[in-house]
Amino acid sequence: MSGLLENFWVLLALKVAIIAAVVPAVSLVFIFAELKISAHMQSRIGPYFAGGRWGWAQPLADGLKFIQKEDLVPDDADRPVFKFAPMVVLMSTLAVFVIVPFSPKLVVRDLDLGVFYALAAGSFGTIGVLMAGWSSANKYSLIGGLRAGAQLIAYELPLVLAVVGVVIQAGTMSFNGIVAAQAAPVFTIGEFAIHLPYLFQGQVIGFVIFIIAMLAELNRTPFDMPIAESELVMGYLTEYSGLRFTMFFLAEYAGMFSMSAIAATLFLGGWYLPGLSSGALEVLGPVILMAKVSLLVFVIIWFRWTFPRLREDQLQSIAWRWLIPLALLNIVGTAIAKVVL
Amino acid sequence: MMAPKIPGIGLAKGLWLTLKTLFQRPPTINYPREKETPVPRARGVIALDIEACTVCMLCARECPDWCIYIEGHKEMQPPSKPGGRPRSRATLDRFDIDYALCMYCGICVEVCPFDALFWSPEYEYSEGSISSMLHDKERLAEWLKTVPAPPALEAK
Amino acid sequence: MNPSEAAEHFAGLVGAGRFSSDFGTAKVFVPRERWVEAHRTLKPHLPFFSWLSAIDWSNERAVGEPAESPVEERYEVLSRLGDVTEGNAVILSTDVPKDAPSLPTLVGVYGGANWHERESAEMFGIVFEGHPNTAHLYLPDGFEGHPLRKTFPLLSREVKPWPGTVDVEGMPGETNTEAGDGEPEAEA
Amino acid sequence: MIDNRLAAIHASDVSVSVELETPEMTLNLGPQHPSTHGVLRLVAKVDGEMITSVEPVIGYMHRGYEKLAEVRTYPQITALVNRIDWVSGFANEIPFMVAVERLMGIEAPPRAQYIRLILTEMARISSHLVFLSSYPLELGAATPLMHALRERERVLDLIEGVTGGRFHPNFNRIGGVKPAAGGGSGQKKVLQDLPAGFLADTRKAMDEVDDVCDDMVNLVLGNEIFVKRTRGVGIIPKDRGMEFGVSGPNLRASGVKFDLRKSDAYLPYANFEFDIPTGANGDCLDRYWVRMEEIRQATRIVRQAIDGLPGGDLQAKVPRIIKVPAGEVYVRAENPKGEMGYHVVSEGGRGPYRLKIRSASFSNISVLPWLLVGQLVPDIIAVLGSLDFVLGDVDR
Repeated sequence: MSGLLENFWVLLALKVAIIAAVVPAVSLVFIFAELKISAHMQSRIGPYFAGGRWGWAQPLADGLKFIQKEDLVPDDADRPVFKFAPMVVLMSTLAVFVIVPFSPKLVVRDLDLGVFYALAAGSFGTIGVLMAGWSSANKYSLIGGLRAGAQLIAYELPLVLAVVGVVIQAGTMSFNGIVAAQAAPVFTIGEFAIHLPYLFQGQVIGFVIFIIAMLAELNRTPFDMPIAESELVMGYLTEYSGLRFTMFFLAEYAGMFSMSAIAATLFLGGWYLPGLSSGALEVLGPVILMAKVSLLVFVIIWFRWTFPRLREDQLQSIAWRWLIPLALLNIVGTAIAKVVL
Repeated sequence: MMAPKIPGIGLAKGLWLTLKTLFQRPPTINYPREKETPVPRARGVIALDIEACTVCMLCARECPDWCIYIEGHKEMQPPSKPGGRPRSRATLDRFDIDYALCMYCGICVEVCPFDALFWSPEYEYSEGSISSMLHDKERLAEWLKTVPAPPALEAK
Repeated sequence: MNPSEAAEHFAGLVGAGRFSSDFGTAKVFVPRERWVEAHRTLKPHLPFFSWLSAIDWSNERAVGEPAESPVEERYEVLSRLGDVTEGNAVILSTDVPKDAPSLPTLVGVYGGANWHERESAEMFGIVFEGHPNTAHLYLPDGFEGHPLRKTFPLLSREVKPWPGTVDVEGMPGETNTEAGDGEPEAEA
Repeated sequence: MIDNRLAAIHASDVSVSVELETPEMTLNLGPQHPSTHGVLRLVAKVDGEMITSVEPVIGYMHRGYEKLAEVRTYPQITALVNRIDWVSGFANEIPFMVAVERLMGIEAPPRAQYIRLILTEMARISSHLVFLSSYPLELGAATPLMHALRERERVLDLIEGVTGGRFHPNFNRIGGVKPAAGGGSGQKKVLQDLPAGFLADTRKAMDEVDDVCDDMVNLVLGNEIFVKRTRGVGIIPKDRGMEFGVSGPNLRASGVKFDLRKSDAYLPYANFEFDIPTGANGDCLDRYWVRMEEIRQATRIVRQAIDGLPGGDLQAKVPRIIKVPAGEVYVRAENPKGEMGYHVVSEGGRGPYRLKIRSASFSNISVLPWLLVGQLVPDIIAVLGSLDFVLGDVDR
């Protein structure tokens, strides 16, 4: 038995299976959280009846409803592309979880170039969105898809540049390495070692830029122009129904999960919490990470239900005029600090 | 005009407001499990007092939508005093209101000279088909017991 | 200015002889030839274009009550102009004959006349010469007739009998006398 | 002219490339579209996301009220007119009532006029609250909708308590307000004066409406993203607006200090103190701000009217069968959407010979083909929403 577990392929398959089961389940929880939080922010109650108390089964009921629905494909659609697009989007978000460390050992594959991999895999989803927008044979979808493409170009750069500061500070691109670097004491006062995540080690600008760029990457308000219910009638999602729509929907929340996990790992210390032994971290690591992720997800939901939407050209101007110069300054500043200190 | 002084302060104020609301009790009512009592004057459904109606047709004539259908006949009634003349009295055969046509203006209630029509605030009588929105005189008479007392008036 | 002063003042400006201010509504009658010119004259004084519409004066009527005394058969086109300082306003009125219902367009003077003229054109069948867009505004393409003409019947009132006719069956030997006189039949 | 505006916008906006040649695409918005408030259709020609021409198609909700009025009596028309702009049903009844009263030479008693005025201002509040809440929704913020509608519900409840209808009060009668109606308990006729507690509840509701205006400042008007989306977008110059008959808050946002409540004495507004808020630029932001200020002015008027509410009759002496002397009258009123007026032509019968309904939204959106050229697709929604129209008011 233990011999089997040590086999690389068996272990990998097991880990992938866990990811494939846990991520959609967590996404459902986030969907429910969004339903409830948005409702209470608007003086409503939100889901109430499904599943008995608090309507906890509402996301499941929605999912079941979507699965029962007819899978409509428009007549003029580019059928293979149309059908394949939701899978591309869902796969790209799931692929990010390969490198997210839930605890020192609980990680599918700790790549040396983890940061690069995560950002590359995450932005791959935009190709799926472009495919969906193009293949739907719908002008609204097309505009939505193209807006998503434009957004990718605008926001991928600040996203990557924001991370560079952390990478410089940690001296590694491995996710577990970055967490370990944050676990190292910053300084000691007498017997007490002070541990700080990178957010409090001078990466505030990097963190803010990362969060803004992340919202744009996830197409969440205030940057949800590719979807824009009130003008593009859900943009690239307009023609999707049934299971394929569910995949997009799940991918949106899985994307929130994955991007928040990256942000939590890079800036908030990941699975690490000061004062716990390495054994305890092994067990509590996933809980600690999930708590940090939940906090970020709450912020994303909070923004969505407070802010209006920007315009595409305004988003571009924010990205190019503000975020990229700021991110570059952040890199220079971090590099100087690294050399001097 | 309302230009915020510090960049981002406007965003923060909005976030604070939504966060505050998150922890307030929503003012919603859990319909259909709980129900609000409609105001006494609410124009929900028209109730008919069959006994008071004299088939004068005023309501049907004044109705802007022509949605009231009335038929009646005359009947001899025994004299009210012994030895008096027998009286003829108009009796209602049909009094239908087509609620699929009605626009709830209340003109019929107002013009009725014999106080046979009343507004009731009941509102739960939607139907699956348009044809069943036609209420006959028995159904209209049933609404009579839901007619509330008029509200007290504001002192002048 | 009160309405009668306004009517007189603006009639003087456009050189119109006929004006009225009954019921507080200033109205100036302009000959058809001077319709556009009158508006151009008034535009500096009354820059606000409120509405334009028409009245079908007709003796042959498919809707409403029959005429008590015959009216002069014509279309009367009305346009309402106002200012936005003191609230002065005036209705300009011109008569268009029924056999040649046409009038030059006001779009060149008041851009807002565009939709109002389209509405009047389809509802009354008045041709506004030089109008840039003659497509129907409200009615579906291919709709026949001009609904606001008095000769155009209202279908919903044609197909359904009035439910208000008195339908109380008389007693044997008694004639039903009170057919539809509007008076309530009280208990004896 | 269009080319000039396009060129100006190309030059001013760095993010739009001019050199790239793209074929025009026709983008059809509506008649079923979340942002058209019903069934408005816009056929837009777009170059990328830039609009080169737009043609509004209306008439999907045309109910032919002007024709229907010709076969109805004056009391029956009351029920029709409050369905024109259903967001402020009560306000629609007023100019029609005043028009008929002027023709008949009667005037409503003071108490009835005050009740009319209070309910009109409450209709204005509820209408503007719908705008304050639904406009951010069109720009992607869903939360203000629920916050403002929560308070609107209080106002509607109060209107319902008096009139019996939330949206279609049908409470005005020629010569006053509804004096009596059959109302149960064997009583012959029940007086329809203000119900007990109305004045106190209204005072409280007005405070809450003012509070929600402050919330809207925090949530919407002070929000940098909202300001960025609306400032300088959809500017209606004064002259252009007047020429197209744009009226009400839309015209005041362009800097025209004109309010029919001040100039036309159709209700006793002269007895109250209130300001006319005017904008400076005539853009979407000004239109939002002007409406918010109008709510505050309306609560001010309502408070004063409650304090000064006179006693007396609810209705003047009117004949039982209403026949209106021959004549023509046009009465306009400052409705929440703008100038609403009725041109009543009577031949002396029980119903009008012709009723011309001047609705505000019709003229307000007639400026769209001019206004939208050169804007971006997201701005169609921003501009459209800021004009605050109701399709029932456009199509009648």
